[in-house]
Amino acid sequence: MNKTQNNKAWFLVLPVFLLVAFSAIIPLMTVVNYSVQDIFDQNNAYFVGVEWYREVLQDPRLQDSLLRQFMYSGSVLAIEIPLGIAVALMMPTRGAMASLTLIVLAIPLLIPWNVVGTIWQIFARADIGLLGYVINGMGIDYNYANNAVDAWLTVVLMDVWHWTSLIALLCYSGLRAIPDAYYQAARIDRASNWAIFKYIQLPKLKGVLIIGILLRFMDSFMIYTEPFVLTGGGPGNSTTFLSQTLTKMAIGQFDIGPAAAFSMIYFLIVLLVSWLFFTTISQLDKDKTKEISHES
Amino acid sequence: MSRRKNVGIWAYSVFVLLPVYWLINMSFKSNEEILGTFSMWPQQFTWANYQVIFTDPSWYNGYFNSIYYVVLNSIITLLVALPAAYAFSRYKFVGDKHLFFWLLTNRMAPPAVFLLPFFQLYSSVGLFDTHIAVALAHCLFSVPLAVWILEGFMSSVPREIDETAFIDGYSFPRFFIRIFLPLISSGIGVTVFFSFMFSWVELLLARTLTSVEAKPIAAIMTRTIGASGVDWGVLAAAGVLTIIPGILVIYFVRNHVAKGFALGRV
Amino acid sequence: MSWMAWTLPTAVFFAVIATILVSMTVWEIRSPCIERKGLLPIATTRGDRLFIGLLSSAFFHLYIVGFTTINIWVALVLSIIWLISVMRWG
Amino acid sequence: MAEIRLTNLAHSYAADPEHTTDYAIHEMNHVWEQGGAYALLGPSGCGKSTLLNIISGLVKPSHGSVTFDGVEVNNVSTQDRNIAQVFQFPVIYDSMTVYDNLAFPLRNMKVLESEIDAKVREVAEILELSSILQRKANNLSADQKQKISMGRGLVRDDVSAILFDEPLTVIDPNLKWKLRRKLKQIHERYNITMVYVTHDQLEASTFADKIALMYEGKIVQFGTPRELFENPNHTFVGYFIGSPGMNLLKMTLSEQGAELGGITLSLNEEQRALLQDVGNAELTLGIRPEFVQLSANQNEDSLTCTIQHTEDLGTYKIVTVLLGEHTIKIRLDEEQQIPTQEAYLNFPNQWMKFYADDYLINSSEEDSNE
Amino acid sequence: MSLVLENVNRSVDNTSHLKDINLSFEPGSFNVLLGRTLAGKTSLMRVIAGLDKVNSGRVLVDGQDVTSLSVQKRNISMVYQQFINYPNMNVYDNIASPLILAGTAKAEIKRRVQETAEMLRIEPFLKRYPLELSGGQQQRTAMARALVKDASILLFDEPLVNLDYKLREELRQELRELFKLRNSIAIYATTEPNEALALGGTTTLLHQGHVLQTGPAIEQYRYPINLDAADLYSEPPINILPGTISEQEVTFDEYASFPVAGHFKDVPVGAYRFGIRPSHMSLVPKNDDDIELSVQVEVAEISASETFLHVANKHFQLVLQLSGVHDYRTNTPVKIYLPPEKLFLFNSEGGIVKAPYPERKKGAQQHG
Repeated sequence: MNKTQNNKAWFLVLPVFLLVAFSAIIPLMTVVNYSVQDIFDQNNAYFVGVEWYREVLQDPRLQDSLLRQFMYSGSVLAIEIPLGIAVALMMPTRGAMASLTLIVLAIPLLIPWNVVGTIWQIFARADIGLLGYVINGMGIDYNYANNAVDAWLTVVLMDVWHWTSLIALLCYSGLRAIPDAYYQAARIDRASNWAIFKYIQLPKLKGVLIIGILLRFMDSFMIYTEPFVLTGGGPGNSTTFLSQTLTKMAIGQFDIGPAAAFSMIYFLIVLLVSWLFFTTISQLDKDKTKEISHES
Repeated sequence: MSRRKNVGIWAYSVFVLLPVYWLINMSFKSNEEILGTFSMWPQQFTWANYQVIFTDPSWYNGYFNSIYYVVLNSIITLLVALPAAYAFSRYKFVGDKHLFFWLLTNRMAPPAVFLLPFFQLYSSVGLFDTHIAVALAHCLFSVPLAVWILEGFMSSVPREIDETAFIDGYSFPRFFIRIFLPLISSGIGVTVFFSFMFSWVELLLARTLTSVEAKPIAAIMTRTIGASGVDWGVLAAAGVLTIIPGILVIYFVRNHVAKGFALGRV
Repeated sequence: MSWMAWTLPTAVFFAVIATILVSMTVWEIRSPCIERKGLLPIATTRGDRLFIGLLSSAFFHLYIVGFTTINIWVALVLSIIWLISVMRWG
Repeated sequence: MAEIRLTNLAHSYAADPEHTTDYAIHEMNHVWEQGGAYALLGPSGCGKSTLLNIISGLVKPSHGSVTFDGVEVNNVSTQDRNIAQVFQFPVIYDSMTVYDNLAFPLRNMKVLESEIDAKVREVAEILELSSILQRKANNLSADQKQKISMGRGLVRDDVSAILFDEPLTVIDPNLKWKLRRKLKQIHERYNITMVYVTHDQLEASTFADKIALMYEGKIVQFGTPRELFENPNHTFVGYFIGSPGMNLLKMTLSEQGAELGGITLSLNEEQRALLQDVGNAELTLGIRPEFVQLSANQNEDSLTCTIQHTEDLGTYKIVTVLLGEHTIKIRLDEEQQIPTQEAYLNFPNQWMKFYADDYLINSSEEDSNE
Repeated sequence: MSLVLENVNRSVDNTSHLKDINLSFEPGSFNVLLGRTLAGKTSLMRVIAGLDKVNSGRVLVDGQDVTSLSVQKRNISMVYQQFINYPNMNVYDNIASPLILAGTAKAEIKRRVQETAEMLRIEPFLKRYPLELSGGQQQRTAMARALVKDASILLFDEPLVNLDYKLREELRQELRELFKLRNSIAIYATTEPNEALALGGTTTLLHQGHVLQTGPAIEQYRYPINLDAADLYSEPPINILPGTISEQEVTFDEYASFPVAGHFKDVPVGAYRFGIRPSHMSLVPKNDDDIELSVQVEVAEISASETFLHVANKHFQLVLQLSGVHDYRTNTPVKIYLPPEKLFLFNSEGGIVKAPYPERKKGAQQHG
């Protein structure tokens, strides 16, 4: 679509700009201010330059939780993306069953995050939880409260339970948008199901998958509530992720300066990843409009 | 092939529903039963846990608080996102792409980064512990997504419809309400779904910005950990009650969801 | 505003950023920019190049501060040179 | 390579069709011979795409059978029918190169890579795609994409028929004739049965040796372009073929001849005999605008009319005249002069067609088999 | 009500869409804009409607400068190529909407909607929604909405292009009658010369953003101002053969020559381009002077009563438009005949030198 140049459109955007600026820019500036000072209370703050940044970057605790964070985001993505695609492919396409499946799949998305934590806290406990009880019943020693590996697995399983639906629903709507002619042509060309998936469905899912990966990466990167409720970050620090470390630092220990510096680094990483995804998406959009303009 | 598909989707549905079932199961048991015997369904069925919640104002007010700020957030989100999305979908203007990107980065920003300044910001303008504070804070995350979703839907409406309306003599507001909004009703449904979803499930900000008056249900649930240990039954009942509004919302927008989850960008 | 804990360096920093944004806007209104492809692998506008320049400078600073003992002013000067070259040839 | 035979074929999209209006395809028998180039022509909604999809197996007919070379294929899947189909909007696998797109059906059939290469290059040569074989298929223009869709059908040696479903809809007008020519050349070269669905008579008559004209779920006429033009056996054929369509005048029979609302047209013996035993059927006289003779001078059997309007289209003229209460269109050559007010019409006997309840009354056996 | 465009220029992102357009439209006139895709027809209409801004120049309605007036205030109607209706309103409300906005009385609205719907033969569908209608009915609804409000300027941007050809034929005829009855300025854009010729009215030829020629279509068909104009009026395109004129002879490369006669007599010697309309060549000589050319058939396209014969030899490619059905297989050798008296003569820049029609009627305006 060719849009018209009109700078008056800014007036339409202004409410959003002001609203978001209020909630985003002022806090961001504050974080920057904190990150260069040593703050004891309102009236006792000393300028320390980039000292906190140096300290934070060299702090092994933070390096560990950053590493843990990447491992966590990586593993949930590695499970949720293929699983979500598979679920989307299996979903019925029409009728009452389609609606029902849709509602069932969406349930985990609409449960408050701490309730998600609670559900799994109960579900996975060895004494009163179905999952824990069954696993222990099978003779496997499982206790997410004591064993780091168990805790880690439980957190990942919880995330898969919680978020695979998002990927599945995204892919489902992406699949629905493929015109029938493609499937018909493939049948005529004698394509196998695998070939249909590889050459028709997957390429058409590229757009929604990028959005899905972006959302999932970001949300898992800032995950806080669910593991906090489930494991409280333990045992040890095995399930302590970035947001938890940060919150502990800022509110628990009131180390505002380092917390702010750390926030800035966190924010820059998020900015970089967002930009990479955004560029990819708009590049895809551009290809698509090119395609359309050819056809018209 | 089709059978294998069905088995797969049934299996996955069971995986999704089982933990929820367990929660429901527990909500109908007494604490003694929960801790005492392991059973797949309540042996001594009881409503007692729900009674606790429905008779204690500090419990049920938590629900009202949550619903109040969630609705407030959805309304504010729609009101500001609709005109902005229209601008992005129809016009080119200085800085449009960068503004759009900047909006999206806010959706991606971790709440933990903003926690402390938020607390101080809303305290300093006297909004601490109000519903509007939570709603506004959640807008930081729901508005960018709403603009994005709506922009996708609006771009699929041909610009010629706008022009025809202007040629017919519609003023902009009248056109927008009478003609344009009905055309993107799916998009609005999906936007409401997403802003509801985010605001309803978020806890970190909601808890930080409230203390008594506007405390969300999710935060009140932490009370079940008392001196005598965790009150599992009430916790489960409270959890079950938080799931219901979500199911209602998804039921109402289910027909738009297939289209909408692609965020108008397939 | 006292809770925002302003310091002179951060005030200067934000003032510089704000000035750059305002002047970029004025520039854009005066002579709209056309997307072009330079040394960077994708077609960019002026605003894109500014963003790329600033973000990469930020990461460069983090590297210098966290993992070397080089003076931060050196990093700043290098970043400004980098920023200008990205704007010019990117 | 196959002869496609439709026997007592009917189709309804409704589960339990009750009325005839529930049927998208009314019961029909039809044969597409091996190696023929056919068009299925008709206005939108006449059932032509449904019929095409029944042949390719994408739609299962509610009644009757489809046979390929005498073998019933009703229950054979699309994959196993050895059919190629080109859709209205080009379907290409856009993550692949042009080469891989063309090779795709062969690779699915596990053909040797060396054979694939030879075949792909041969087809690419014919379709003039050789220079872009290594390009990604998604950034091509619509006509190139459509050529790829066709090419995927052509690479297969086993294909029994190629079906085209309005393949030129998205093609730029000035490229259309180039692709039409390509199609025709391909048909002449490969001797494959081809069925081409379209609503455009130009496309149909250019491509096909024989046209099946569909109207409301029925094939109303099957014949060469010339037969459809000169001897339409249904008023709809007369109306639909030709631009402008046939002049259709309601008439009744009287002692003097044909009564055309106040004007009497004398008929010869043969015509009278023909019209004798039609009973109560509604009669229509049809004559093509190209065959009406217009002159400034009265002559034997001529009818007086008033000139209403003249359109000079450069290469030809269309004159609208009023004959009694009927409006008649006449098509004249560029050079022909047009009388100013009063004018005289002649309907040559051989071009007058009579229809009883919209169906042609055949003058003799040989005419109908022309 | 008159409409005048003065030196209108419009460009987007440095590509020019309209170049120095000067046009005036008479009150109550019917006008056709003829040009290829992207020739600037739509841009011109959008400027007249006020949907797009001009970079320079003025738009005057009744002498009043309306260049910066908003769309709502211009009293125009427009019909697009796509079927544009309000999907959430039924057909009645769609047609009534401009009247409701203008504050017309209820009874009057009812009467006018009925009347317009009858005129366009959509009154059985008034209660239906646009998306439940066929393409033709949808476009009729859009036209009804445009016609109901008695706008002073009616803009039709290729309204029939997305319809089946038979429907197109019928609607075109109806439109011609509809326009006759109105005193508004009607402007109709099309890519098809036949449509321009059939509709009549004043035709403006647009090519690459500028006006080539204005006048009655049939005049432009006979006296095109240059090659582009001649080409726009041929469907299939006009055939071009390069050649030279000497003292005695006209020569096409080495393959054909004929004595200088007829309308070539007073032409200075030199190299020219000769144009011949596809309909003017034949398979049998009509005249002794006709030039005989040996060619091979590339393809024969048959359209009911006509055949388009594409032929070629090693020097050229030509298209013939023949009446009747002529079915030839590819590569059949044939002889074709080209009457010299029907040749257009263009100079090397493409400007017209001689047209094959005896006298030039007055009134056809010229543009550079």
